[in-house]
Amino acid sequence: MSDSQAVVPTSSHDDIHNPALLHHFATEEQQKDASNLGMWIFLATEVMFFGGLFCAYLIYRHWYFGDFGAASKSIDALLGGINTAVLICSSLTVVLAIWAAQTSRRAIMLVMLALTMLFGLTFLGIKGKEYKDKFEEHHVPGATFSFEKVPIPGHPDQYANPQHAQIFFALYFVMTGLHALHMVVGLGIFSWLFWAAWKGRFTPEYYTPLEIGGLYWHFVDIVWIYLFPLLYLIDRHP
Amino acid sequence: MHDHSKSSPLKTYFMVWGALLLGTFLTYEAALIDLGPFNPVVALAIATTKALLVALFFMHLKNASERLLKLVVASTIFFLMILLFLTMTDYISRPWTIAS
Amino acid sequence: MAGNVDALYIFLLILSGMMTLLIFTALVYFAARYRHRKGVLAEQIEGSTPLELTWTIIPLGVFMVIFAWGAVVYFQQRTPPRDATEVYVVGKQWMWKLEHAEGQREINSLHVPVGRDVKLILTSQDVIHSFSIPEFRIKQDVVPGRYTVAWFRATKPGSYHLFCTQYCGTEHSGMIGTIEVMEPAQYEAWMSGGSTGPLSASGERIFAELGCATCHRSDSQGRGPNLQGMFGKPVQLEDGRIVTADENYLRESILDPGSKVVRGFKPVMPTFQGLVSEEQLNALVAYVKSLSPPSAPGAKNAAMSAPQSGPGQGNQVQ
Amino acid sequence: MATATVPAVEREDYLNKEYGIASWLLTTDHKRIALLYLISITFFFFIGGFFALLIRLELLTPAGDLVQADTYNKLFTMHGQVMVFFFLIPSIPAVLGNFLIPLMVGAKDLAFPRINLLSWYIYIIAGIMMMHCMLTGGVDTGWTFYTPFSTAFSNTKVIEAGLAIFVAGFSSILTGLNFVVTIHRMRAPGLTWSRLPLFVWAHYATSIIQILGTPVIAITLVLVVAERALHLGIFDPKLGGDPLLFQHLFWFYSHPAVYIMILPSMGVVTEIIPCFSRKRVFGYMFVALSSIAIAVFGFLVWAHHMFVAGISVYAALVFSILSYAVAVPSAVKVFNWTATLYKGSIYYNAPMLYAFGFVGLFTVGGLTGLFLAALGIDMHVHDTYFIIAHFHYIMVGGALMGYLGGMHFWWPKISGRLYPEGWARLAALIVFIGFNLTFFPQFILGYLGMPRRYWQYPAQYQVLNVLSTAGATVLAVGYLLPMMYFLWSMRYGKPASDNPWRAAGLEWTVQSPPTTFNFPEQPVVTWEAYNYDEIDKNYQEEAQVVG
Repeated sequence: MSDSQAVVPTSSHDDIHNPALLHHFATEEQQKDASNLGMWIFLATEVMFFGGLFCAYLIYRHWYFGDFGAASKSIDALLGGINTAVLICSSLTVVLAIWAAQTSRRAIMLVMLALTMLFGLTFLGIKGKEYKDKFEEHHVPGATFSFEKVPIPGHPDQYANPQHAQIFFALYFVMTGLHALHMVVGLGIFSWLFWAAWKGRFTPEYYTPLEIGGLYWHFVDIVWIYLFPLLYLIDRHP
Repeated sequence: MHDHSKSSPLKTYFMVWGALLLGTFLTYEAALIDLGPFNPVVALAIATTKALLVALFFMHLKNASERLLKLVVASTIFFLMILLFLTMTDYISRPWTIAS
Repeated sequence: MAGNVDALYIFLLILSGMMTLLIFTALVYFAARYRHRKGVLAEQIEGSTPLELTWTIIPLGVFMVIFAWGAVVYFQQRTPPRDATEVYVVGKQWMWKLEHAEGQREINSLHVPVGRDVKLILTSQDVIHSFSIPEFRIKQDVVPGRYTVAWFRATKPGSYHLFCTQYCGTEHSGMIGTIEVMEPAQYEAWMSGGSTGPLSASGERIFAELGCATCHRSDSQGRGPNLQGMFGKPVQLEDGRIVTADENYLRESILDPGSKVVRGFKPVMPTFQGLVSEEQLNALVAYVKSLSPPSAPGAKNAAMSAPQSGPGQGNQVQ
Repeated sequence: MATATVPAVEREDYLNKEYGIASWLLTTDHKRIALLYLISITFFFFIGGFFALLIRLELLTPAGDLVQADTYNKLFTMHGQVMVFFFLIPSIPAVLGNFLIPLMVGAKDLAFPRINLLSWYIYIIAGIMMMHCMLTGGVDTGWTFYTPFSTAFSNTKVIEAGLAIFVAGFSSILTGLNFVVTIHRMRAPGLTWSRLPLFVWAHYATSIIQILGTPVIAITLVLVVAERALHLGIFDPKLGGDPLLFQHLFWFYSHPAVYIMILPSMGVVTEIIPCFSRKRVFGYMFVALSSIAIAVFGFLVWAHHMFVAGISVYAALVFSILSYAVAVPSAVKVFNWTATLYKGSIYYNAPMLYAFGFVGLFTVGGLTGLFLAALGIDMHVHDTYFIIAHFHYIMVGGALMGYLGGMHFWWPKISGRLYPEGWARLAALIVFIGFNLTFFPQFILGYLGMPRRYWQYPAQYQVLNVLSTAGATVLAVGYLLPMMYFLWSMRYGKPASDNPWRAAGLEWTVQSPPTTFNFPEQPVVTWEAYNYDEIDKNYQEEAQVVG
């Protein structure tokens, strides 16, 4: 595992150095690599955090495939698809924002950051509509839950077991809810980034917070890339 | 430290963006065709390629200077697989009776 | 059964006793022998790869032997003999309810004759308990919503402790009982009194009461599969899977009929979730098992030994 | 061990640099954060210890006559939760790790000092939530929160305890993250991986587990809280859920968590033994890689906690064979420690006594683990006092002994004062005797079949329980002593020189206690790890010159 060791600081302390360089780092390079590595490790914890849910989903899908298919059919896959496209576009605008920062195109950077936040809000909007539909159809687990007489896809004469369907909806709400929560946190991060960019903090030499924010946003997008097929498209074929 | 200029040209970004949208469309269409047991396999394959595209190009993993970041990602996926597959060993083998 | 667990335990005791002794004497000897003396410098030793490899490979080899021996004992503990008499055990918060196949019901005590294999079919009404008889070296968690199995053969008459070893609430330590092992003569005497007829008989009565007979008929015109002699045999399901018809399959089919529909039949059976208590469920399962005579080959590979899967639900307490 | 020159003039160091509450509560200096952690985990240690004493007193008599059944259930639950999540997991990484890793790798501070302080504040918030939960009713589900009891049948504050531990998990994640980035990115020039102290290797392995394991228990507790509040039915068999899924997800973290607790102690002992036998550690790379092997294999073995829980026979076989694989690296470590003593020049200072205690007791603890991994025996001894004795031998005999050894070994560096050697050796002896008297009888109790978590037990087990309670009181005295003489030494202890033990390692090249930025200028490492031959040669030359 050869990796960069601290470089002996050739220049003494009184040279002109970046105000954002923290005292305990030798060079900007070391600080940037450190925050990059730190972010990737944080994403590792997030992968395992969602991993526990995917494990529960995998087990119950293995046990109750038919009921999961019936419950998944009741969710609007088109909305899910649009949401995926929205998140992919937001990932693009994040990357373009970073590119703009690297090539010091301040205007484009600000526009891209604003677009990213706009896409994030549209995603939450669509998600809100989905939750509202679920609420009206009484598919929210708990007292008001009802899932009577819903046929299992491929077996028209057989009805899904409401309790197993409730487990699907429990997992659906916990997984997409946790994802939406991460999306809200992402919007918070990007509004701070927008403010910092507005203040002109980011230069082609120093744009680490943008890079870190970008990594987080892309991770949230990747989680959704997996959530979409697994939750929405379990048993859609006729 | 980095071999080539940090920002890869816009062309790559837009190509990756297009591929991702295409992937989403493919996932949606593939789900509508009855492939029997292969439906989940296809869905996961497309999702994994999309995730790799985002990770390699958008998250600049591809031109990351040293192998440490790739190692972090690889070991995370390895441990996730442990969680998923070792738990499944129990759930798959529960109905088997001892053929004594 | 206790014998071979003890044998493995003694072997391991000796092995680890030797290892502990070896390490302790090495520590004490080195500490004394190489005590700090004026002017004597320590001799630097980098390490030796062959030595490292030896004390990696040898322990691994020894561990594999212990693993194999442990696994063999485990398989014996987990494979009840086919002709064992069956006792249905229901764990409830802070008491054990036991029912012999012959119909006797007991609370926190189990009377068994000496020398006969007893197969315990365990389930719980509320939380996870654990059926443990230390003297027989057996322990099996009792999981609500599912059957798990344990078996033992008592070799010496006497009274043995029964504990609940999985924490289950306030009276967890009160959920104890005794296993009374009796001479066959005493056992027969005990058996004669207080029996409401074999469990399968009460199972038949419930089978009729709940109207199961209307669909599950002995001839094959009924809308439900014919239950004669089906216990223990593999069953072809609607979606092509082959499942062994064991206790867990019967339980799941009663409480959640839609999950494993037999091929060629429609999923019209209503769920009995909440209408059937644990005891009635045991009786129904005993009745269906009695429909396929034990000597029938089908029952042979039904050794429902491994704790079965099946996500059957517990049901509301009557 | 004569102490070298004693600093005459009052030098500036991280303790006397600034005073006042704000300088402590808003510090980003890893050394001050380590002391903040030291105070908070000692507080929780004495709370957990108090519960332990109450449990032991209750078990003096077969009948439950000291406390009610419910109170007893809450006692052992909170003893478990406080000790595991609020003392053992943070103890060495957050105190000794925080203090020493920047010093050992030659850095001014950890990679993310502000996140380090955030980790302490998260720990304190979790601590307050836990204290509130305990004072207003406590929780009686056992530290394992098994469902469906915890989600449907317990009427105690499960949600609050679950959220407290959920929050405490993030403090552990952030510490792990900080360590990995610091070890990778901020090593002094010349400090290659094969020159790193094995304490740093051990913490690298621990951090891997903290990073990859803790999130899984965080999500599991979220599911338990969600199910208890909203009756979702994920773990409730009445609604189609599977209680075993909870056990899978819980033990996926909780088994690696026991390696979080023991690996740092192994690191401490691997520093102490070479220093007090004036010798290189035997097989450096094997000991280093065995730490990583324990961290990785630790994730493969969790279901040996569930052999009798109802998992399938074949899954039990898989996990039993993997559990034996994880035992091998621990065995390699024990053999290497013993081999390090060979042909050494051994001193019997307090840290060395604790290291001896550690190696001895950890061997017994580890070997009894082999009993439990054997499927046949686990059927008999699972959930009995055999298990309690096994994990206390590893936690109290191993992790706690290592922690106390480390505290004694680095106390001159932390406080700038020497602790009283005589008292320290006495305390080590009392702890060793008290420990064995407490937990060895429990092995026998376990094999006789006494179940764990029993409020009242059959009379035949009483004699061994009385022995165990007697041992517990001796152990309690043994633990009070170090706290007293450490505090005493803060004021009256002899000032310590930079390197009172003549130990190897960058942390001993700076003054004790160190200045806030540790190194006057960036050190460059040119020597191999544990170069005690060079150190002793230089010392002898100096002795002749001074002589």
